[in-house]
Amino acid sequence: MTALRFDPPTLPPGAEALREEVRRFLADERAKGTWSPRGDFGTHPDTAFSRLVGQQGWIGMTWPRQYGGHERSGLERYVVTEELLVSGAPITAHWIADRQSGPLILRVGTEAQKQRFLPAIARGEIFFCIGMSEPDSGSDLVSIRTKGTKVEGGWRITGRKVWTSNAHICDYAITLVRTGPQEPDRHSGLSQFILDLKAPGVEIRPIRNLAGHHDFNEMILDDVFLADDMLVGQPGDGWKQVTSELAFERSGPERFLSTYRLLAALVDRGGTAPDDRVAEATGRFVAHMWALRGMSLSIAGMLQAGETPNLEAACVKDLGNAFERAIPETARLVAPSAMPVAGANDPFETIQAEAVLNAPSITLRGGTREILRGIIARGLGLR
Amino acid sequence: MTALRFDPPTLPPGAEALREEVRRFLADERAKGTWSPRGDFGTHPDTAFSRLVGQQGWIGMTWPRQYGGHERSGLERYVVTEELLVSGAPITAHWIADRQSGPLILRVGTEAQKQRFLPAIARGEIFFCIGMSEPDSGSDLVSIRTKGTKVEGGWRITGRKVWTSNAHICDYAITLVRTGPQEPDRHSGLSQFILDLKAPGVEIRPIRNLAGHHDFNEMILDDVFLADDMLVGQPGDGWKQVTSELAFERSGPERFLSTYRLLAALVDRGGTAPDDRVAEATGRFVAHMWALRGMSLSIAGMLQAGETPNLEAACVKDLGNAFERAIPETARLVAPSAMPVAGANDPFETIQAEAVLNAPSITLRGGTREILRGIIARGLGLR
Amino acid sequence: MSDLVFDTADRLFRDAVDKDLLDRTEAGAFPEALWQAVEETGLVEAFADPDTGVADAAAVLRAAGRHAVPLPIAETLLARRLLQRAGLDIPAGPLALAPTDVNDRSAFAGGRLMGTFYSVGWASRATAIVALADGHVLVVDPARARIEPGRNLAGEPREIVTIDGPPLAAARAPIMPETLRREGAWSRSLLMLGAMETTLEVAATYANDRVQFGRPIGKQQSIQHQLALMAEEVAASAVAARLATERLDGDEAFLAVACAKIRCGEAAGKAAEYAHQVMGAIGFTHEHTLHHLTRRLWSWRDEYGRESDWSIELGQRVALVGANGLWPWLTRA
Amino acid sequence: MSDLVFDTADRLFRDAVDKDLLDRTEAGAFPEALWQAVEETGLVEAFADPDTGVADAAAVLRAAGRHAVPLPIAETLLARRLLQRAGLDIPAGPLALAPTDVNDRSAFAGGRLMGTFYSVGWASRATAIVALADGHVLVVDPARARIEPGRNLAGEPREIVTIDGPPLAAARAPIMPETLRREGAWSRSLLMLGAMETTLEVAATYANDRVQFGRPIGKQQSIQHQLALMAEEVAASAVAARLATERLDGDEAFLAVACAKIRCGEAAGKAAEYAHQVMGAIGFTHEHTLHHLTRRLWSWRDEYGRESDWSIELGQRVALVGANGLWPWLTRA
Repeated sequence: MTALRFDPPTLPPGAEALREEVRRFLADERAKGTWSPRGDFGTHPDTAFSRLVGQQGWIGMTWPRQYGGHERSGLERYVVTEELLVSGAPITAHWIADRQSGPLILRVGTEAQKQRFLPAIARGEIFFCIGMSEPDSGSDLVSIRTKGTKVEGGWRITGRKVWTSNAHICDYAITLVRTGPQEPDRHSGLSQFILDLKAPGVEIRPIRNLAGHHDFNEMILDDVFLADDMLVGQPGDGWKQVTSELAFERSGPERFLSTYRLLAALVDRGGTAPDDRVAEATGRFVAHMWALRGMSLSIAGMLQAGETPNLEAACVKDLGNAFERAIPETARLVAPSAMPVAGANDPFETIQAEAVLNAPSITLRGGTREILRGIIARGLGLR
Repeated sequence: MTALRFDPPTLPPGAEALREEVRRFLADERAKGTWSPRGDFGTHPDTAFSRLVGQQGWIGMTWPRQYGGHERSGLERYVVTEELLVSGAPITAHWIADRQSGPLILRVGTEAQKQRFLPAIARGEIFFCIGMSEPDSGSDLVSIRTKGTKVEGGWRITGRKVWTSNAHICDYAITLVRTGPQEPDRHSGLSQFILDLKAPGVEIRPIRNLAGHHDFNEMILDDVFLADDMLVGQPGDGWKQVTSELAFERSGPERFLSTYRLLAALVDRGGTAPDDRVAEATGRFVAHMWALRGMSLSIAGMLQAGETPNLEAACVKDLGNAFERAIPETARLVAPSAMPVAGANDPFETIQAEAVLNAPSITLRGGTREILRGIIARGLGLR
Repeated sequence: MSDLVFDTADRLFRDAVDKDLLDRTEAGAFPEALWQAVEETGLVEAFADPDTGVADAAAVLRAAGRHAVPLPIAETLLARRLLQRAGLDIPAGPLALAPTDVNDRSAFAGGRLMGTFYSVGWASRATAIVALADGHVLVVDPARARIEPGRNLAGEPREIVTIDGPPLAAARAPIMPETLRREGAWSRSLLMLGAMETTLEVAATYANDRVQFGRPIGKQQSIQHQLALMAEEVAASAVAARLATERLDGDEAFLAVACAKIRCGEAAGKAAEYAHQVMGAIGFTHEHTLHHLTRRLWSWRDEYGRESDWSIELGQRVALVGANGLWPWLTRA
Repeated sequence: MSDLVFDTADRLFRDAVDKDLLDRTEAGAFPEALWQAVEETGLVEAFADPDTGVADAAAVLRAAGRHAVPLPIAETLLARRLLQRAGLDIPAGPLALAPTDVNDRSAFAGGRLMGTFYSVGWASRATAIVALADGHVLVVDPARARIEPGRNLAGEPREIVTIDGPPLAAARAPIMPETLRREGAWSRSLLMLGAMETTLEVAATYANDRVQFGRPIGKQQSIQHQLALMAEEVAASAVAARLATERLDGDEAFLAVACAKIRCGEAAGKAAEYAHQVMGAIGFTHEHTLHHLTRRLWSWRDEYGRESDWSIELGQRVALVGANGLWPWLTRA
């Protein structure tokens, strides 16, 4: 049985000063009218705001200076990220490039790719999304059908991707493509490419979500030519490259803070002398969040130390899912009903409504609970 | 997809008069000191009390008069049962004979068996238990190893049974035995016998439960001779006979009323002007119980009409499990803490403690949740 | 009788309500033709029969829930019943009903109704608004009310209606405001039941059809468990809704309706959650019909009192009845 | 340092505590030899080191929880700490500690302590009862107190102690009663963590070993899910307990201890439920060791405040801090 380990993280000196800096920035910009708080972090991309964040040096924070990064620790990045999330700032546009695409290029990209893409990402000037899922493959990546055929100087790609968040506002998509057979094993034969979303043959169609919002897209790739230098990593290594990012993807503060603003709104609605039902609910949620943040920070520290706490990350993700879903379900039951004000949007009701509608998407991010629990069970030695 | 059906039951005329009769009986006997309320119905057998219940005509109520029964409807039996359960009366001793062993003998027993056993059961004079589980077979009956070998005039039985509730106070055990090969299918080759617990070669050893109480037993059968007339039903039909009782076993009021007394104690503890937390918890539990009783009564009506609502019964059992387990978990959190009284047992605390300790046994009765949910899923057409 | 009513309504709605109609209605259109059909079939008169009226109306509501019918069926049914009991003429067409919310305030004095109602269904589309205020049933012309737009999570019109003026008609109220609230809660229980039934069918079908890792996801034990749990919730809701229907005009209407709204409301949230869990991303798209059902479940469980509101109220009554009186109360009801 | 303490304690307890010892202690015996070993190893002095004391004590408690050690380890550790802080002599042997319950009442005046404490651990076996009353730390001779027997769900002595008379020693209290209650809650969090860790190991091993329907039950997805959920609860508890340990003497001790007791207490109930669910009938028998762990979990989650008590108190503090102050508070702590 693999014991789960959550080493105490050590925040670097200056982390708290950095936190203050982020808070000041957010307050100043909000005062200027640059942004206003939104609900869930996965929606409301704002490329102009992302550029501002880049100018502060808060995109690609941990990357080498030579590629536009700032060589800060993963824990400093953690502090910035949680402050941005909790404030409800519109950071969706650069989110994927900062968390996944940039680190991928840094890890397995060519020198030319690093020089071409990383500094622009860090400045908040180019944005990435991920072309992974397909109509017939959700969590099951080996069933991917989008096909890449080797041609002179590059590849020709044909296929269909779905659920590509924010493709309509992004410049590139890291796209998973079948380039070879499933040999020597079933995970072989997949490759990752940097797909220019303006390339000929790329069509992006909106997929509206149940609330009628447009975050997802369908990407149709019709014989799109990608030059050899758009291949990321080794051909056939796609599956390995995708799965090795998972501890990062599954343990960040976004895994339990996406309904934080509803919790804050509930505290507000309860007033300074809340009834016992509101007090019990908020106290319990704070305790859960406190523990989740402790786990998540610990994982950030271990990742910074070069470890790969995959089991621990799966725990954070699965617990975080349940936590984020529980907040709107409990808040609606305990919130004292307030006299509606004609013509005015009640802040609690607005955030509550958004959280309920958004709840089903929580488990869609970063692996279904079946997969997460399977990982943990294997870690416990179940065969 | 098989739609679940819950037909409205029709209580026979006189059911409410019968209910009053039961209440009067219980009140009178309690005043006389014959009994006092106990917690969970599965514990505290009291053979003297069972005899009294038999004298009222409340054991074998639905059986033919010629076998000592009273030819009343299943819904009248339901009314008597729920009144006995809710009051906390000690009905454990005759429970299995009334619900399972008697009906089994009535359905597949020989005329001689019916005449010999049923009237005595109905009088509350002989008591049955069930010898089904074995050390290596819990829910998986086909792996049963207790072996019956045909000999002149009967069978010789050798093996080991566990979890036989109340074997130490019973007279007979309906015992499941392998008498033949698993052909034509894996469920073949099992037979049911009426085992006299005083027969030579039967040894009964207590298995104490986690609270230290003795309800369970181990039964060791060492070359026990059973005459041919102790076989119940056809040889090899054991599995079929066992599984065809399940709708009865899974839908009765005992499936959601075993922690009723804790709910009542919580109402008591909350007082006439309970705080909102207690009020919310009790209101919600009453609503759940109300729906469960409606479902259970409906099934009783359908069973009375000769139908076999197995899916519906599985729903009652699985929901009932969750309901019974939720009561102690919620009650402990919402109960206002009362000033302890030195030397006196607080009734709420006592029932609460018993319920917590007993909770793990709830799912052990009548099929694990994995089995129940599998049955329902198949009913929904999942393949 | 009620089975026949259910079959009629179910057939009508199944044929007439499709994704396109739902989307158009949500975008602001009113499905006139469907409304005409509902009136012509006599479904809005479901309460009429003195013996089977409540069961018939329940059948119409359950069918409406099954197909997410985008019309004020519940409001019209209940408003017509109220008018009939008050001895007032019943206007043709869809009717709105107020109050619906504990925060609504109104006064009727000197032949003048003043009030604000915060969540009136379809007021701007109604031929009349039927209000209960200060012991009177009042019929108000929507054209003379101030109506601010609003929608619930499902996009159904829930409008803020401000009234200040004389009603078109008035009569002594035959029922108390609690009774109206109770009937509203009952209507939502039946609507939720219907929507849950379809939700379960959609999810179970999907689980059989959708292949992942080389086999239908419905073969996974965890998916089977979620569907089984959903079926259990639907089953409990069906029985709770029936018990409330049987007792809607009886002595124990409060108990039965409270239990139905609590049980169906809790089931609605769980059924929606399990369904989305089973269906994954596809269920989260606007293109799929699932959300027309689940958004209604999320809305209806809040309307006419949340589970928690009814639970607290029921718990307070239980406390008055006392621990020893509880079981006799439940078995008498 | 604390790792070494943990290893020492873990080894000692693993070797010394078996089913037989647990059963005998529950039947009334006191495990003298084990107590001697605990004293000789210096484990009761774990708080002594000014730098690592809290972490060392946490390590001892967690190890005690892992093995369901039937001794007043937590009580003695905390009582010794209190005596030391008050500058009083520390008697050898097991110590009892009061108050533990919000209903406990006491007064110290004119050199005389009068009080009733409802749930004192191991009072009748202690060499001294250490009480905090009216701003004083008091040492009482158990022989001069009236002690009524009592046990928690796990069979651990929890006795009703009535005192009326002069203490053996007294000093000004260095801490407030809230601090003592907080340290008690912290001790139970660590004990629960340890017991949950073993519970998880026992259940996971069983799931691999137990064959049903021809294969280990651990191959079933639903069993895997329950074990995974259990592991998640243990993981969250481990972190919450560590955060409380790091802050036990800091400014934000209330926040950190409240979160630990809430989180570990909730986890304890779930872990016990999942473990019994996985293990079925065998786990319900007295013969198996599981219940020595789960009955402790059920007891400890109630001691020094239930999750709900701490949640309400924490929620009230959160309300005072306000929605805008909440995040700064959490990140400062």
